[in-house]
Amino acid sequence: MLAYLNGGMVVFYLLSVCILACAVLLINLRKVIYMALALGGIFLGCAAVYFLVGAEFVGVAQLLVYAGAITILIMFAIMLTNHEAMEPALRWTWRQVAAAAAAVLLCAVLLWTIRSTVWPPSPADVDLNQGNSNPVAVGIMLFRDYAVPFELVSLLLIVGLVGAVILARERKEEDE
Amino acid sequence: MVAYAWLVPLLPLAAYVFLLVLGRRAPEGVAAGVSVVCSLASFLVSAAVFRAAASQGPVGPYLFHWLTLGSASISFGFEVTRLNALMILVVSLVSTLVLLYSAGYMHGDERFPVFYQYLNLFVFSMLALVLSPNLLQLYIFWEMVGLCSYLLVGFWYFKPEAALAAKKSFIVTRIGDTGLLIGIVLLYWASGSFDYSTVFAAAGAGQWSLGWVSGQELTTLCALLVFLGAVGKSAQFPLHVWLPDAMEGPTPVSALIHAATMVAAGVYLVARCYPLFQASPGALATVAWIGAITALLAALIALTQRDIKRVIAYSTVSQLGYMMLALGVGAYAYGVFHLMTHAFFKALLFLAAGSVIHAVDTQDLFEMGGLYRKLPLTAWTFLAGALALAGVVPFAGFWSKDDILAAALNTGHPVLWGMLLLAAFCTAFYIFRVYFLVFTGAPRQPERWQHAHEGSWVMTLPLLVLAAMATIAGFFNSPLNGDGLEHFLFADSPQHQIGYTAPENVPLMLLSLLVALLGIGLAAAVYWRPRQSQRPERWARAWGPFYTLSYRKFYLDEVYYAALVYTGKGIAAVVDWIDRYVIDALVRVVGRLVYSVSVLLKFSQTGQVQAYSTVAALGVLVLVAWAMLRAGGVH
Amino acid sequence: MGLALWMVLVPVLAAFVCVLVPARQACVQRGLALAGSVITLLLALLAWLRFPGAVQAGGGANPAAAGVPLVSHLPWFTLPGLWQQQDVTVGLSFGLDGLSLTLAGLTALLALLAAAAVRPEEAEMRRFALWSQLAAAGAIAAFTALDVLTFFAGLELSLFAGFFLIDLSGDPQRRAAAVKYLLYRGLASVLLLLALFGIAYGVAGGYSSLQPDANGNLPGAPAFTLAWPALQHNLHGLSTAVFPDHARAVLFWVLLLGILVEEAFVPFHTWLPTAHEHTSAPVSMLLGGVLTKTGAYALLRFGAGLLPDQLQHFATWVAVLGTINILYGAFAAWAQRDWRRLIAFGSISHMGLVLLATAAGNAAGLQGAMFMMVSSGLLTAFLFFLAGAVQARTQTAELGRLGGLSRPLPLLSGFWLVAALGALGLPLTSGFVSEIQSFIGSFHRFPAISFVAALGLILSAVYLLYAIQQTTFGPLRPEYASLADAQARELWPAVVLTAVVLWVGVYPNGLGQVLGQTVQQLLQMGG
Amino acid sequence: MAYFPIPTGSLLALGAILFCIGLYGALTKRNLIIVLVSVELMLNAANINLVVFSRLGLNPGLNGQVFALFTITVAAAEIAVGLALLLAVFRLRKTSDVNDLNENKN
Repeated sequence: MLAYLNGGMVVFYLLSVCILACAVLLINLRKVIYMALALGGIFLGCAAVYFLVGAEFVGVAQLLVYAGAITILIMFAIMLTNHEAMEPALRWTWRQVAAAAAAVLLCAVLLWTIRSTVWPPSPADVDLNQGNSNPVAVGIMLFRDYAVPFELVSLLLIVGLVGAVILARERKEEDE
Repeated sequence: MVAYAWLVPLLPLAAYVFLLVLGRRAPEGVAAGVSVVCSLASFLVSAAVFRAAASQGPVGPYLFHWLTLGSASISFGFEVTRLNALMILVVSLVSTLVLLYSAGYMHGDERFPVFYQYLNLFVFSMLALVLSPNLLQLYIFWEMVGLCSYLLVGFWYFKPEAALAAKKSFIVTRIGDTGLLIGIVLLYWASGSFDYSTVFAAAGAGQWSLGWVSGQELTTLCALLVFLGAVGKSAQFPLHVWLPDAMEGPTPVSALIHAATMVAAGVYLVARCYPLFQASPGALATVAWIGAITALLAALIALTQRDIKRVIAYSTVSQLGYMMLALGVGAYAYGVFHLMTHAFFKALLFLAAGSVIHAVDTQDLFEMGGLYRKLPLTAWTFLAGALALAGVVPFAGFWSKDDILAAALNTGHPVLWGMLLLAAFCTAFYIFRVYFLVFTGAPRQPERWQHAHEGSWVMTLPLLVLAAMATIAGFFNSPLNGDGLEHFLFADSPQHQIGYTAPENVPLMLLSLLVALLGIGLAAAVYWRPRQSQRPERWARAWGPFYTLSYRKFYLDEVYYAALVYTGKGIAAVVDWIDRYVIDALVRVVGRLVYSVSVLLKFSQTGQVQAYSTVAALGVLVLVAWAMLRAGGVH
Repeated sequence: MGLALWMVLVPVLAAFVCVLVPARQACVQRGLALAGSVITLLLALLAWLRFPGAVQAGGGANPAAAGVPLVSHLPWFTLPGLWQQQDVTVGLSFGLDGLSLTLAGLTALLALLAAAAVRPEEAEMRRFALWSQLAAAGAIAAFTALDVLTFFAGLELSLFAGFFLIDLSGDPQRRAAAVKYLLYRGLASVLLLLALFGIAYGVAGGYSSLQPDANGNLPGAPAFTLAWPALQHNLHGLSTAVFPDHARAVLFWVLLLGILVEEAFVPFHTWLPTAHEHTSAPVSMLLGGVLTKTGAYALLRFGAGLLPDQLQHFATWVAVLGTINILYGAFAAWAQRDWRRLIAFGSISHMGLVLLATAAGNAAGLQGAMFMMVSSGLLTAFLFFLAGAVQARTQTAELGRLGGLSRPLPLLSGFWLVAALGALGLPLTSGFVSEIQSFIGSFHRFPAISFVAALGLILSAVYLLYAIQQTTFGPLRPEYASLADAQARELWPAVVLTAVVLWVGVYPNGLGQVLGQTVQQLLQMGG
Repeated sequence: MAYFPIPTGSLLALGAILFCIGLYGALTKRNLIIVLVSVELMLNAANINLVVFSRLGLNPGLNGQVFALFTITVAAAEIAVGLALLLAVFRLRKTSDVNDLNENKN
């Protein structure tokens, strides 16, 4: 077993433990602001995993967008609303039970499926980046094969931005 | 000339259409004039056709295609035989007279033109019925005359009795008609055609079959079903109950439809289908017995009725029974002969009664009396009709009725003969009871008597013509004429003459004449110039229950009402109840069930997205798990 | 030869134009509905004129329209590889054979007269024009469709249009009645769809226990098709190995059940009296005259046309059902105190005769059944028209509250009598021709059952004359003394209906020639 | 950077567990912000799968990574709009508890 271990795997397992720990914290913490912090941890861990599997550009994007922007945004939102908000203590209503059962069972089914599947070994000899560095390769792909979706996504972001501004704007009296 | 026989029914139809177009505002003179002229023309054509038929024998049929049924073709058209040549002559003559008479009788009625429309439609239908060359066409016009009868009985629609009587007449005859329809359909399948000749040829051969019934039984079944139609239309027992009620219609209608023509259509049907009946002794016996029972029963009822028209109506039923009996015992020619004489004298009696009603505005015999002085012409013509009905020599009824009595005895039906003789006695009694109550004695209601007066010439002329016919029509088939009618009917094939004929039997003639005179004498003893006005009442009390039984028409109406109408209404109520409280209730229960389930399900709609997503997640779980199990995992 | 297609399209176009015109222009709306129906009717008459020639020319070579004289094809969509790698094309194909042409013409006629009978104070004209034209389009499409799916599309269109029509005007309970109608006939549609697709599937060998050959084809099984002429052609003499008998029997009963619900046969009939009772007269004319004839059409077209062997096998059952309907409808009609319910039960009784005559399966019976559909449609609409006209004056259709109407309303009363006499089968009206042919047919096959059914002849006279006696005869009620009779403008639908009823009754061969073509075709199927 | 051959199953398992935790959070948490956060968590889990599968399959390539990028972008837009909505709702109702926002009380 140990023979299979290499450095990357060790790092991966440690990272996994961290991510899952943060996730469990996120679920169990009761103060909203702490939950946001736990979320930041998850995002960071995921970014590291991306680096580990060789998706550097995605990892950087994860760092910038998720760990950087979204976490901060969420904290702002918490501060702007009632930042003292607490999750109520866990009460086992039927919905809680059903949700928990759904989550656990789904997890079990997925894990069992993953386990019972023989995954092909990753073809180590294939260079996904085709000789370029990963960001360059992703860039080429984005602007060559996915140019139109890319532009559409930029449009979506603009619309999202404008929409968010309009929605969050303080309404003046005469608007109502 | 015979090829133009289609003109006979078409002329009244033209009058009908003309009046229909003119509508309800047509002047009385135009409506009556057009009708009478068309009818008279029709009569003249009929006379020509009759002459031609007498010399040439049967002609036709002339056909055109009406409907294709698979590979079979149904035709319409007309034919002239000796029998229907005679019929159209009688029908068109009586129709012309009644149409003329109505101009006076219905004068001033707000729906005068409508009355003439209906009458013309009836005359057309009746003539077309008689000229029909096949059973289906006969049935069509059979129903059409029934419709006209319905319309005319209910002509005074605002009288509840008229409305009820119209409905009753249609429904009761409809029962018989349904039997006739079934009979026609069975004959069609058995012989492959509606045409008389084909049907009779097959019936005569007797080798026919429907799979479930064949041969003699089939013949009897069909004959009885056809006879059921005749029973309904000719008001024979047990379907006679509609005819007396039909007297709610205007009196000319009673004279034309319910005495002379339409009710005789049943007799005509049996006569026309005589080969079929001859092929089945059982059916013939049934016809004879039904005829005899009807003749006696109706005569007994007529003894005590107070309504002048009802007496004559029951008399009609009774006389139709005579005709049926004649046909039933095989005396074809005598049945037809009596049909003809009866048409004249019964139309006469009704028109004369109409003249009386017109004069005194009541139909109750015991509100009349002494009218001879006011209505001498009516009295004399009525007397002619009464003598003819009673069978007094030399009036028309004597010859035909006597022929029937003789035939019944000579063909070996002494019981039937006895019944008829008794009925003949009653007939003489009741018709002279009417005569004496109406025309003799002191006026019972002087104020009515005061206003009574004879109608105008349009009313008296038909009376005179009919009185003449009632007096002389009997000679057509008397020894004085060498039994002319028989020779006319059987001229084509003397060797194949249908049914029984016999020379006159003088002792029997004397016997029946004696019976008639006895009846008249008894009536005179009781009702003629009663010294004490109470005599009729004492007479009634003396007979007690028998009187009541007769007066209440043997309670047949009540029995039918209980047996048929109540049963039918009961079933209808039960069906309606089932419909509302079983079937529809079940439907409502199913609806409620669905509704309650949906009310329960409503509570699952909490409006919380998380609750919905939880269910969705469980669903996803189930789907994924099921897919995995089906695939046995991914290998 | 796009006559059939245009007969479907013209009412749809009229409905579209109705939507575009403002609702307050009621006259324009009525004019549009009238124009749409008139054009459709003219197209039907044109087809009628061309019909004998088209029959002589014979059907086209196309198997999907075999035996149908006047055909118009328009491809609609193709389902690729639907059945054994074959593409199945569904066409907007319409064809006019005798039965289709007659019923389509009847639909156009009744839509025309119903539009003329609408009272503006009763119903919003735009909605009526829109939905009645759509209902007519759906019914015509169902009657003329050459394709099972198109038939179904037309059926559904008329179903929903009928729902909105019933809900359009009448008394406050009309919504419930409309929902009842929708639920019942929705169920019927499902059953019909199941049965028809089951038959299409079965003809292609779907229920066969035979082994497919090397190419995956069943030996002797024809290609999958949804066109009923092709199905009819393929079914003729099809081996029971390909389409087993038990599958046919099950499909037949599913089809029959669908028809029983669709056509409001006892005991699935309660939606019909309810709907008629609570909606207004013009809607009843369409509903009773046209929309309830789709079930009988399905019985003749798909029951007698596709599964004649099963129909013959279960004929006694069907005949008994028919007789039950005749008597049940008649007795129930006798017990009714409301004209509209009475007419509804009367039409149930009439349609029972259709069932009986169809079960007989001979030329007279089939032709009688078709005549009966037409006649019942005409007379039911006629009676509803009159009941509506009188109800608008007296504010009631209850027998007990009417009486003596002949005096103030002689014309309406006269027409009412004509309609009632036609409905009770008086000769020289269409009712008689239908009944006599039906009974000629049924007595050949089921003498005993027919004897019982003939009781219906008497009963129809009883309940109709009873109702007439309560309505137009008798003493006049004082509150009705000043009623105004109908003028020509209001009355012309009655004149038209009388003319048609008498035309069919006096010279039935005009209609018989056209219907006879379908009868012959159905008989060839069975024989 | 170097590529470390980490077992595919472990990576997928990480994604699956994260997804289920996110699901549980989304289904049960009452604070609207946390519900949004949980949804982000699920998206993240999906991203991990995308990146992992990027190198598997018939045509190993960068498609999966590009899709992950798109997901991140869309998620950013979603969270921005979502939080803006949240702020608007909070201003109106003074609460961010999902149960208090239920208008379908029966």
